[in-house]
Amino acid sequence: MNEVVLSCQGLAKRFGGIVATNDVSLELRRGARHALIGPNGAGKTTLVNLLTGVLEPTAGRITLEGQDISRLAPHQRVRRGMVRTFQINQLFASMTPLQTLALVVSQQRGLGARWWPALGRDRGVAERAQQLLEQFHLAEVAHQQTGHLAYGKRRLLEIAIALACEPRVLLLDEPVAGVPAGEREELLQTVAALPAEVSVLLIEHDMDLVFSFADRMTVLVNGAVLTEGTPDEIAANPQVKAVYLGYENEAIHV
Amino acid sequence: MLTILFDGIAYGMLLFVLAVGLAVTMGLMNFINLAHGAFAMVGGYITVLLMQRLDVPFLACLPLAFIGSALLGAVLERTLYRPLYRKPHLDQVLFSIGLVFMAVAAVDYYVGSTQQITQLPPWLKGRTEIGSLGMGHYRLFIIAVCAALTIALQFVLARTRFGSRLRASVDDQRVAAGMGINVNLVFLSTFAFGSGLAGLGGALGAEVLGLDPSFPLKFMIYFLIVVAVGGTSSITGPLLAALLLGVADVAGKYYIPKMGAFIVYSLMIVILLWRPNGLFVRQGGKA
Amino acid sequence: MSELLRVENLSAGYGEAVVLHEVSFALGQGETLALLGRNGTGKTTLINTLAGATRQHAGSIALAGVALHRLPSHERAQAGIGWVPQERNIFKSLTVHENLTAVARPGAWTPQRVYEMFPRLAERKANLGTQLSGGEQQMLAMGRALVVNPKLLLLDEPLEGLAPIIVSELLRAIARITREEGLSAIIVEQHPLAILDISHSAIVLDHGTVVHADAAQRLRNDPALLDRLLGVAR
Amino acid sequence: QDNVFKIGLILPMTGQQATTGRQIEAAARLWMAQNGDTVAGRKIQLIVRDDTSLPDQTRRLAQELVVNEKVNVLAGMGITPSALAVAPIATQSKTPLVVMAAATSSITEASPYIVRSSFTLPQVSVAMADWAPKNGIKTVVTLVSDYGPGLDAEKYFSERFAFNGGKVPEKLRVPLRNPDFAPFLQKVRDLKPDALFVFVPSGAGAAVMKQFGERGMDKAGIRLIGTGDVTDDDQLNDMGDVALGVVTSHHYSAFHPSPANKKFVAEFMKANKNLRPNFMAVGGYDGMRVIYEALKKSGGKGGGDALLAAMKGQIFESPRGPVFIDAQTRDIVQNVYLRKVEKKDGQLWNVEFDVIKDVKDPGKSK
Amino acid sequence: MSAGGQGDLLRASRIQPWEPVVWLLAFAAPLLFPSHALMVNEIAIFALFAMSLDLVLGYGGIVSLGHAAFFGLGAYVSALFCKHVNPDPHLGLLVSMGAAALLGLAASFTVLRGSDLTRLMVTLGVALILLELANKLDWLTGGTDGIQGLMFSPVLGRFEFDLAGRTASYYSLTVLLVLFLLARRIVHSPFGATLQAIRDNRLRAMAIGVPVHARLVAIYTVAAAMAGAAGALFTQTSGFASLDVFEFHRSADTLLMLVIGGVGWLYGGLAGAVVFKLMQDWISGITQQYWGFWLGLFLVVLVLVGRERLLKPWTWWRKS
Ligand SMILES: Nc1ncnc2c1ncn2[C@@H]1O[C@H](COP(=O)(O)OP(=O)(O)OP(=O)(O)O)[C@@H](O)[C@H]1O
Ligand SMILES: Nc1ncnc2c1ncn2[C@@H]1O[C@H](COP(=O)(O)OP(=O)(O)OP(=O)(O)O)[C@@H](O)[C@H]1O
Ligand SMILES: [Mg+2]
Ligand SMILES: [Mg+2]
Repeated sequence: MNEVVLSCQGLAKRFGGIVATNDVSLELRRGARHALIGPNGAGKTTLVNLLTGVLEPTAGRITLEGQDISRLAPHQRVRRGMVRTFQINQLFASMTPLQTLALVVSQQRGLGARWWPALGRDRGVAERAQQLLEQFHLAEVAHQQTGHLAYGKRRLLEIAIALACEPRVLLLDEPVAGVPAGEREELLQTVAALPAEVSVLLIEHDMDLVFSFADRMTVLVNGAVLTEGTPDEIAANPQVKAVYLGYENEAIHV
Repeated sequence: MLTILFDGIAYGMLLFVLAVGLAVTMGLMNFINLAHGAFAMVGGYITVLLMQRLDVPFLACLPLAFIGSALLGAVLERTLYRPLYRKPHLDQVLFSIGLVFMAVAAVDYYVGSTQQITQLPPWLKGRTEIGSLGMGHYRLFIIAVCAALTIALQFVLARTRFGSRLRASVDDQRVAAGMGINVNLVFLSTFAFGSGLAGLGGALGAEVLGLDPSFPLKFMIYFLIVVAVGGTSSITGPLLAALLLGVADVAGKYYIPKMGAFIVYSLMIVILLWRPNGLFVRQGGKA
Repeated sequence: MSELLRVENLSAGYGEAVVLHEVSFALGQGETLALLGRNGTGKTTLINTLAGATRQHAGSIALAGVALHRLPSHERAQAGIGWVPQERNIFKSLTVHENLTAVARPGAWTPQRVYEMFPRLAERKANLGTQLSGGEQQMLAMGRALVVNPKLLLLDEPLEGLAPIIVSELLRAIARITREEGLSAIIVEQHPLAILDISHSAIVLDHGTVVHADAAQRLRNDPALLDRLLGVAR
Repeated sequence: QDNVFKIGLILPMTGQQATTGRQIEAAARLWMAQNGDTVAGRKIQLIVRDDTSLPDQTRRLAQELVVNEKVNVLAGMGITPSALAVAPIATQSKTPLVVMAAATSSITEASPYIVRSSFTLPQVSVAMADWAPKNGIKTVVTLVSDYGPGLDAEKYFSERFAFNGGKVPEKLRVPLRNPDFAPFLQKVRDLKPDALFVFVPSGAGAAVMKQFGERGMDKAGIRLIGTGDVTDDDQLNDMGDVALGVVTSHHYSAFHPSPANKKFVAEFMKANKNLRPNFMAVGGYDGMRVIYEALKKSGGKGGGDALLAAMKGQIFESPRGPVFIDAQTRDIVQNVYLRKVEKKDGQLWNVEFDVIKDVKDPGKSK
Repeated sequence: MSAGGQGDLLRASRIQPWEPVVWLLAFAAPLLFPSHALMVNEIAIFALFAMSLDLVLGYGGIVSLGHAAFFGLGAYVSALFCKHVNPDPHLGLLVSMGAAALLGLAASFTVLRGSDLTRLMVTLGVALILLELANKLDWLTGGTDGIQGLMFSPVLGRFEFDLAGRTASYYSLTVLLVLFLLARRIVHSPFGATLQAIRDNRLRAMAIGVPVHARLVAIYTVAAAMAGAAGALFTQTSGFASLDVFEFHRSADTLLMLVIGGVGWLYGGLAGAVVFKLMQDWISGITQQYWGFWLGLFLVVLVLVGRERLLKPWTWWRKS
């Protein structure tokens, strides 16, 4: 159960003179609940973009389930089971949530290139889409255009799409930003409750959530890995405190 | 050889002045104004009619052409264009093409459909030969005027905040206003200035390109090529694109007259496949 | 402490819909006001209305004696409003530096001083707005509001997406700015405890009306009340 | 209703060829004003349609005119492809088609129902090719617009010129929508021929002449010759002094010194706000005469074949001089004049100084 | 519950009651207005052309000002096929579609990258280069005179192309209907949904595993084939092909028609073709010289007032 599913070696990305990712090597094990934290601009989002193929690395190799995927196009990586969410919502504004999910499910089931039967003719697809809508509290807005939904609902749809792809590796980039405090925990519980063989990488600045979710953490600073360890180790690491967590309980008063 | 280069540069410069307003409205304001050529035509007709009917000297016509087109641009911006900034691009295309149709028919109605012919003042008619380089005085004049304009424009956009305020307004009107930028004024003046430049280009170009009511349609493609190839993020892009286009067109016709239009279009396609966002893109991140 | 802002019977919304109903409050110079409330209760709408980005139906806003509600949005900024919108709205085709210079007005806050406050931005001076990380955009939005050299800062969830260490630094900076430079601020935040610490007073919105107005410290020290007003008081 | 005789006149009224349409329509209306709208007891009705120079539009309009309006004669045709597209309809419906403008040689061969009242480019180019070598021009570069009539002009001029012992070192073709003649003219200047032979559609001629002058080509000893399209009467006055002395060959000049022409020009200008008629107008004017005469001759019956028969072989005095509709080719036979632009009473005119009589279309004489 | 989801999903693809009515009217038109059969034919051809542009623009999200390339190729291929190989119109139609599809496939690789403006210009350039080619290869294409006087054999071996245009109009309407039904199936299939996804958000489409480039290539090719069919109909019902089939204004007019009718619902191209052609015919019948002005005014008003509101005059005085 504990073999490495996703790993990268010596991954680097430069934008002109800026080194956004600097020689990052990372391993994600099967079933992991792994958190990636680090200061703003440390390169977390960039790393996810590299792993999923949205950006092309300046150097380095990416391996998914034993195969080198460094050269694959983004959609090919998705077909191999690696799925992500976006820090800033990326949705299909002119579709309804129902259509969106039906599309994702049929694409996931390899029906996306079919020209003939109408979308939704396949019973299984429609059922699965409906099921996802209910699971993510989207049933009552299923027929509204996505572009007109409230922010929170859109955030939920963003995550529902990722899960509809039935990932074996899931990369979440600040999934609960903008979600009301009360709903955040529930949302992460849905993620945590994914089948045990699904591996999850979570980026998040809300430390309460991160520490309750993760069983392993990597800290990224200035594009490079600062340290890696269990949540307790990280919480106790003075370097991490200095560059990221800050010293708590230091009163700031007027 | 040198003469061909000279003619090409003059032609390119002219295209630049004609198209730069479009580069600004399209590139910066993100508004597809296919009626741009109509403003150029207005400038051309102002000049021709003033010269023919009122005997106004050519040099005095040029600023009048600029002012006339700019005023027209300002009035139309205020009344018709403003609500369209927020509409989809295709609606803008439909709207501005509609304006072109109207302009074409209106000019035809009031002035007639024949080619307008102007008589330049004698000092612009001559020609100077220096070795193998022959320079028509009028083309020399065009180059001088256009170069001066380019420098002035570059100065306004690079040395003042106007350029970035304009871009900010385009990116997000609501927030730009919230940060203290008078969005309406910025748009109005940009649009009027772009139209004015087009009018000036039309006035300068009537002699070389000819002037009849189909002008806005005939040259629309050339303007679009300049903007597409030059990219829309700076003045230098369209300038170089226009010069490239002008020289390639003239040289192509001189050296391989049989190839006709192939050269310009092939060149454009190759450049755009190679640099899909034009020769010059705003990149940032190089510091 | 002299009064800077007075809002009376303010009603506003989007199109025909009225979201805010008869909101009134006042704020002194150099003071910080915490604006609290559940999701969708109208906090952003109130902020945007002060900035002139919504449709105002009734009421008045006076900033240092100027009748703000009569002015169009861009003149309000000139009259002393600095705005950090909830969605940041960085100008995407401008570089970081241009984002600052395009809106800068003469005063104590210069782009240079913003870079000193957020060294990260100085390193990214030439990046376009879209080439920033989420947190960097948040910093830039803050800096952009400051270089307008306002009398009143409107901060709509300024801490979202920022690393914990930056959050505490920023809070400290806000406290310092208000104290030392006499700037006033209105801060919206989902997590009330952090900002109540640096605020003088607080108002709580519900369904577009003010349901509670109090000194910040009193609210800070009364978890039960907070819980009742905000639902989840962490 | 049956008494009405309908003429379907399809012309480009908008777009780049618009002046062609305007001239012809004005001339046709002038003819009707002068000669009444009743012929052999039938009321003449003129139905004008705009085809914007698109052959598919010309064809549909022709089809509709034939089927719905039941026109007795089709007429007009601004450009060659339009005429060719309509030809099968003329044949199929047995409706005479009077071509009033399009000037490619081959048009009359496309249908036995086509009669032409304008001219052909070979006709006028050959005349120039005969005149030039006799007047000290040994080498000529040709510059033509790259479309049917231009190619005709190029072909017939250069073949005849070579036959007459001249040399054509280069044949240049300018795209029809060419904005700038500079590079072509520069090429000519560098080749230094004795003369430049130009054919461009009416309208573009002014630009050629101006740039010809501006480039100092006359001073370099190059003469400008061409077909009359270049010094189109319609625009000649606006062209200014650059046009002075240009020698062209054509079948019509508004300055043609005949009483018939003086009357035509005067009345045309009176009816059209002082617009000077050009060779397009005369094509339309004579085309109407051909139709009127045919209707008279066929006794007002107006069947297609009868009309056609009555059109063939007509001989009459046109404003351009004596003309003859060749019964065999259905093409016009006419005098071609050599003219020079001169200033008379402060106005520029194409003044005729030589004539080649009864020129048949050389495209068919082989 | 899940049945509900399925029903809702299928609702969009279900045939609406008004649709058969529209088509019945279209097919009745040549009988009801026999004198306008030619107009019906022309409208059907341009409706097909505009519909194929809708597949590219409305569904593929690719702006094109060079769609005439495929229309023109179809026109010339069917002309050449008739002249040199076989006068049968049906075969000619298929061959033209095949040729246009091949060109579409080749050209599709030029429209995958770049901004809207870039694509606009690249497509335009391709069409203009074809225009030049057709002009220069005059031994094959007849140069500026075009290919004239083609005689096609009767449709279905029985119906001659008549002067009144009845056969032509039914032939074109039938081809339009068949290809329309095909297009309708395509856009409502999962394939069509992925296209919509790509148009809405390319990045996200990739992130759910959609091969973006392959999809765009596919739709561009299909649309090219349909434009080729329109070009073939054009030649076959008029008996000639000339250079102007490649001209810029063909592409531009088609774009106008499509935008007038509304992009992205297939009927947009159809409605636009009807409105545009009828207006042009009507106004130019009244004023031959200045109809452009009124057409332009119509476009301006259409945009300023808005498509929906123009159809509902009672909303004009209300605030938007
Ligand atoms: N396209 C780009 N061009 C130049 N620099 C970029 C680009 N994209 C990102 N960067 C820079 O790379 C660095 C890493 O950005 P990234 O978005 O990965 O940060 P992050 O760790 O996700 O931060 P945050 O927590 O604020 O979201 C940032 O400093 C950013 O400015
Ligand atoms: N652009 C808009 N058009 C119409 N209604 C809107 C708009 N923006 C917000 N609303 C509505 O106004 C109400 C108040 O929204 P507002 O954004 O002010 O809430 P908020 O308190 O800032 O919530 P949050 O904590 O989610 O930011 C909500 O019911 C929302 O649906
Ligand atoms: Mg990030
Ligand atoms: Mg809010």
